Amino acid sequence: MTAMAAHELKEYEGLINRLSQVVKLSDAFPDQMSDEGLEGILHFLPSNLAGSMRAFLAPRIRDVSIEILKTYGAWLDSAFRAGEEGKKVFLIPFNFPPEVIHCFEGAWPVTSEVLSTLGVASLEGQGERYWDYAMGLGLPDSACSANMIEVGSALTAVDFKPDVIISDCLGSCDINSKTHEFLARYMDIPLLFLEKTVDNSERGINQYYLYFKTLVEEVEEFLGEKLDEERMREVIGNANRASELYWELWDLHKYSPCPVPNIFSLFLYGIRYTMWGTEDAVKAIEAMVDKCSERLKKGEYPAEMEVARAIWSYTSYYFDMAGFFNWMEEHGITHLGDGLDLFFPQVIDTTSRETMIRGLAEIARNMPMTRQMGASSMSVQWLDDIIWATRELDADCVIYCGHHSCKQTWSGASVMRSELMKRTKIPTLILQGDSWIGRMTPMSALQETIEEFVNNVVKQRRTTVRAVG
Amino acid sequence: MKCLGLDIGSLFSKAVVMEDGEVLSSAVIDTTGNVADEVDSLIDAVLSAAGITRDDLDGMGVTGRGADMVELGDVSKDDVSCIGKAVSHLVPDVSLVLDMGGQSITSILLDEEGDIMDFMRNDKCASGSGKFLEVMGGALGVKIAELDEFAGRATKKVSISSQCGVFVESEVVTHLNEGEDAAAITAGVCESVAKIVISQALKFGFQDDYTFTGGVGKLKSVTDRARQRIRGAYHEFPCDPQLAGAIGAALFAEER
Amino acid sequence: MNALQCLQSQSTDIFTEYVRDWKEKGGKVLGYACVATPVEVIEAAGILPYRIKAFGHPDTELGDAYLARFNCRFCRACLQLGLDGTYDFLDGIIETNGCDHLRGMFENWQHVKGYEFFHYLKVPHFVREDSLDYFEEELSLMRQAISKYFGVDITDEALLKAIKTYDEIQGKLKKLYALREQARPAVTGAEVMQIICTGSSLRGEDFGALLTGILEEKANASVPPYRARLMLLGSATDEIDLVREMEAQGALIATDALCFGSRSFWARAGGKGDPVRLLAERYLSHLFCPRMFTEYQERWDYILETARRANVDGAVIVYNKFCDLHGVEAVSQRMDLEKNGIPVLVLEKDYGSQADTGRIKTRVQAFLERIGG
Amino acid sequence: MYFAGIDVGSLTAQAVVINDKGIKSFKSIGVKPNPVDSAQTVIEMLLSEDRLSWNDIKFCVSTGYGREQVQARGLAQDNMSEISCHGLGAFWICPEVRTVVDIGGQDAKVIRIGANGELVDFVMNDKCAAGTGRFLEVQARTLGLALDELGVIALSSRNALELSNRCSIFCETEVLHYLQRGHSKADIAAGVNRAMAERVAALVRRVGMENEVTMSGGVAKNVAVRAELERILNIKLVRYGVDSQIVGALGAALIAKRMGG
Repeated sequence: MTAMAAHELKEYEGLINRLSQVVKLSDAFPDQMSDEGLEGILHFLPSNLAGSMRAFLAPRIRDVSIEILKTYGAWLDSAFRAGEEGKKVFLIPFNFPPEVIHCFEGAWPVTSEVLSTLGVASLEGQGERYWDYAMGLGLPDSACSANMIEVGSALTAVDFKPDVIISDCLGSCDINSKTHEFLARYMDIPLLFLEKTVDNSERGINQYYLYFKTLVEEVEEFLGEKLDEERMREVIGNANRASELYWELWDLHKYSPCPVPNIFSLFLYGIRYTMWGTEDAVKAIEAMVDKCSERLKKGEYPAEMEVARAIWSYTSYYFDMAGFFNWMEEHGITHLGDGLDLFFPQVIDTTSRETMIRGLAEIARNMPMTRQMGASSMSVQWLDDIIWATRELDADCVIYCGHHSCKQTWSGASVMRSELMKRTKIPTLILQGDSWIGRMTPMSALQETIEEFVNNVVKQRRTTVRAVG
Repeated sequence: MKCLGLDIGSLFSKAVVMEDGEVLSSAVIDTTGNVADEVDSLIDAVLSAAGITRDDLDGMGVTGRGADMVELGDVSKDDVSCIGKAVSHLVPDVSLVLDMGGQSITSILLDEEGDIMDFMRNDKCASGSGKFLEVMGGALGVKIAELDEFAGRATKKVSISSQCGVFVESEVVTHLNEGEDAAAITAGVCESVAKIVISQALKFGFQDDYTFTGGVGKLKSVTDRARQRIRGAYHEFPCDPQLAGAIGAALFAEER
Repeated sequence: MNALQCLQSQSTDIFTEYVRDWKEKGGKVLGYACVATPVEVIEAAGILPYRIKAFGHPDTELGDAYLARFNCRFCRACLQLGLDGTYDFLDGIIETNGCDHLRGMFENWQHVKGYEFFHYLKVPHFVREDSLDYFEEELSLMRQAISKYFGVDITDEALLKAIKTYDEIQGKLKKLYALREQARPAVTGAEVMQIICTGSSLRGEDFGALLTGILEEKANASVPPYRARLMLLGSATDEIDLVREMEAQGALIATDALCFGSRSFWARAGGKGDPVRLLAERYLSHLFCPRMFTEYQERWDYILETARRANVDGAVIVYNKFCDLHGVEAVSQRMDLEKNGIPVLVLEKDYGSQADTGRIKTRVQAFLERIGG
Repeated sequence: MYFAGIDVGSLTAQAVVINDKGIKSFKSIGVKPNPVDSAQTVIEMLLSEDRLSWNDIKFCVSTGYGREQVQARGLAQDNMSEISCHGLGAFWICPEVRTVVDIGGQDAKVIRIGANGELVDFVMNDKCAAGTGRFLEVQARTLGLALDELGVIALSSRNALELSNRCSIFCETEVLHYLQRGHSKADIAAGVNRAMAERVAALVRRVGMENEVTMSGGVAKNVAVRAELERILNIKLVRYGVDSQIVGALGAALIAKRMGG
């Protein structure tokens, strides 16, 4: 590591430490808050945080958002208390099902990308400081910013240290796997891994199941704790309930105008990647479903009319929540969810330990990115899932965020785009922005292109399609 | 009916006066610091060229990146729709428009009715943009206007292989230092722009009747090289391709 | 024309004289891109195993239409040659999940060209009993697929013969590296890269024969005076010109840890028993590639051993822009090499681009000045 | 007995003549299309000003972009990379220096030197949005300012504008865009200088920094870039007693002395 990293960087607080302070804020919020009361609080917050809070706490979703924020708060808080409660903290990527960790008495999950995202949303200077330091270590600027923010924080700042890493991107994402190999070495903590056989044949699936079982055994060994069938049943029971709610929410997306607020896409997978399998998660998603049903009844929609129904084929942008989710909504552009919502939750058979492990393996195999980028053919599987979603939700356009470092999706984007047009006549907008670093392409520029696309291509299409019936 | 179309781009501002779909007059100036005043004189210029006054105008349409900087016109449209409009009006057979502007290369897909089906813009990387050519011209001591004629003098091929504008410039400087012929380097730069246009055209997965618009679309040293490699029937844009946006804006004004 | 000249004469053609003759004699050619592909299986089928290369090809406009500018330019250049017809002589392709860029390259290549024979060899990212078993099955499937499509019976005898052929090649290449790494080197880095690149377009039996000739010719040769002995390591590069340029500046690339270099053969020997299992173990266990996510220590030991053996004054880590695997690996390698007193120059460069040459020259010259060459 | 160093960059060319007592004289000119002409012109202008002839120069070393051609044409007996030369030059001027930030026309370098002025490590910009002298030159022209004004005027700015575009070519259009929207030249210039400093700071982080730190090359004259860099890295840049532009040529002359003396 450079002289720089050693003497300068350690003075800074790391991502997790700073975040745990921020999320505690949500406890300070009264459940019913007047706009004045809110502005009063925001006034005292640093600008980046205030901006995100404005997005989260827009009156139409405020009560749900507070519920969600409190859930995140509980999640991070438990990570901090894990030590004194004799629990081990697992650092997992977003595409590893946290309920597997929740099934263990002595373990708690902390999720890389969720931390980066919360950091970008709520910390002053967003994640850029950490990104800069990662670059300072000589890491490539073409690497995923979500991962680089994580590395920059972990290696150059004073921060909370997990006990073990699970790497779950072998086969579906090089940079994520490489980042965690790198992290494990420099944080000097064990690395457990789960390979996605890039093989959808029965043989490939069985092999994946074998790998998954081995991982579970390794976790049991690391914790000195055997999976307890009763505890599993309880956790998976919560997960199953959450899965049912997921599909209720999914169906609510089908109405036009869409009663599901744009930002719920983020809320949903934020919960999915952290608390899935806990009662808190069930409560949080229930609150989302209730809110949407209520909006459906009242026929509430933030804009005069719904002008576009967009599926975001991969990630969204997280460096300006208000400028992204809320802005689109207020312009009648519905965000029907993005690639990270496509995790196809299934109800797991809780008959026996065996059925539950098999069920968890199936869940893991269908997590976002794992399922698409880890398939026999990345572009084909990705395309199939997106086509399916566009039909299910009656989308009239697809938008690809073009997250700079995402080499797998970038190499499938042109096939996706042309095949989607050929088979469904649905147009794709390919943007070029970084999901976590605003500096790459500012939100204003992205908004400009989105409007151009909606006005020229989508509106046009909607009228003709409606005309045809 | 007489309408004026205004296109305030990142490098140039263009204006046309049209009567019933025919271009009466046109004018082009550099876009620099003081847009409001420039546009005024631009409008005067194009009106006097058409031999009419502002009172004779039945409408005015405005487009381009700088459109929001002038409180002018009855219609304001983004440049994609204006370019699409102009092409479907002047070259109705065309289904693929390759617009090469100051800031970006945009490919626009038109359906049988000439409505925009789809478009793709490459505006993240400077390579291939008018701005890029201007900067390279600076390094080579050639103005954009003279680029064509200068590249034509090339007797040998110098290939430019960097894909980042910043490095292309240092590549150009290196070639110059090694005593390469500036004309040959210029030709190489045009070739590199042509290649970007080719990939942009191929991105739509099919090639059909197409045309070039935008300032760079004027440069034969770029378009000829691109045409050799793009299958499908080429249709020449019947007037100065740089005016496409302004023409579209005028047509929109006419519609109202 | 002697053996080396004969290699050099065609070392940067894709469709070489040799391949042309082979095709005219009715021979089949199978393309592959990654050193994780056991060429022995292809050789045993009587087919020419051809490693896909681009030799620094500068054009990518066809590749760019499918892959993005954020994808590795080596992959875009190979795709270019695939789409512009240069690779039409291939009778089929073996895809591997070497890295995300490579997967993208193959998928787009197949999407446009639609080869009749396009087999996906899936390579695990770690070495363990269960992943070895899986890879062994993968090799059997590849063996079946080839024999089925090309209607040839790949017997164990044929496989063992092919393995023997490549063992001999390995032995000769190690002799060549000895000539290269010795105190008074007999071959330059550019020559070795040329030999290995061209060898990857030949039938094993013919490559072996050529190597014998080269070793005789080079036995008592010596290289021109140089300023410093360097080791070259990093991502897939077949840019012989890059190495030539460096050596023209007085750097002798005395050894390498490249996959168009020593990594393609070094540790692949020994073991016995069922040929397929043998190949599975040889290939998966010694890839020395950063795409193996748990083997850093093994890779590092290999690099240090190579550096010490060749007694180098410094190391150059070269990788293509947008290469995630080597981009991250380079940070660890740099720190560890310098910890061991070996100065490092990291060259993150645009593949096949002449644009960087001026800047690369400056950096290499400064590096030579730094290490007192 | 005299020794000379010639540094031909992409924007300017310098020559320095030294003797045992130190720097005798130096000269800087804008480059000619061909590096050999630039070298010839600058050195011969300098010689005639000093009433010296080629015979008085015992040894001459060339550096910079055109270093090889210059030597090939016999104007220099040897050539050295600008990286080593900047290190040596900076060290000679101020022996406490361990880190040299050199921003040339076409590239930016950060050079670490040891206790004897030897080259320890270095890094050169290899990213798309490179912070180079050329970048500032282009933006200054867009703002209608001279290079040195660009720094001075920025000091009066209270809110530097954020140049969001990472591509230095497109930055010019962004600058134009701000101008058209009536932002003050001071605020825009401040934004340009900050963007520049951020990019250089990233380079410094990559190679690691050791005090003292100096800046050479034309951009070192830009007070605002210096100030921004000091703020971002939280350091104090050491100032040279001499024109920061000649450091490379000076280094070359010192090597000439070592080789020929």
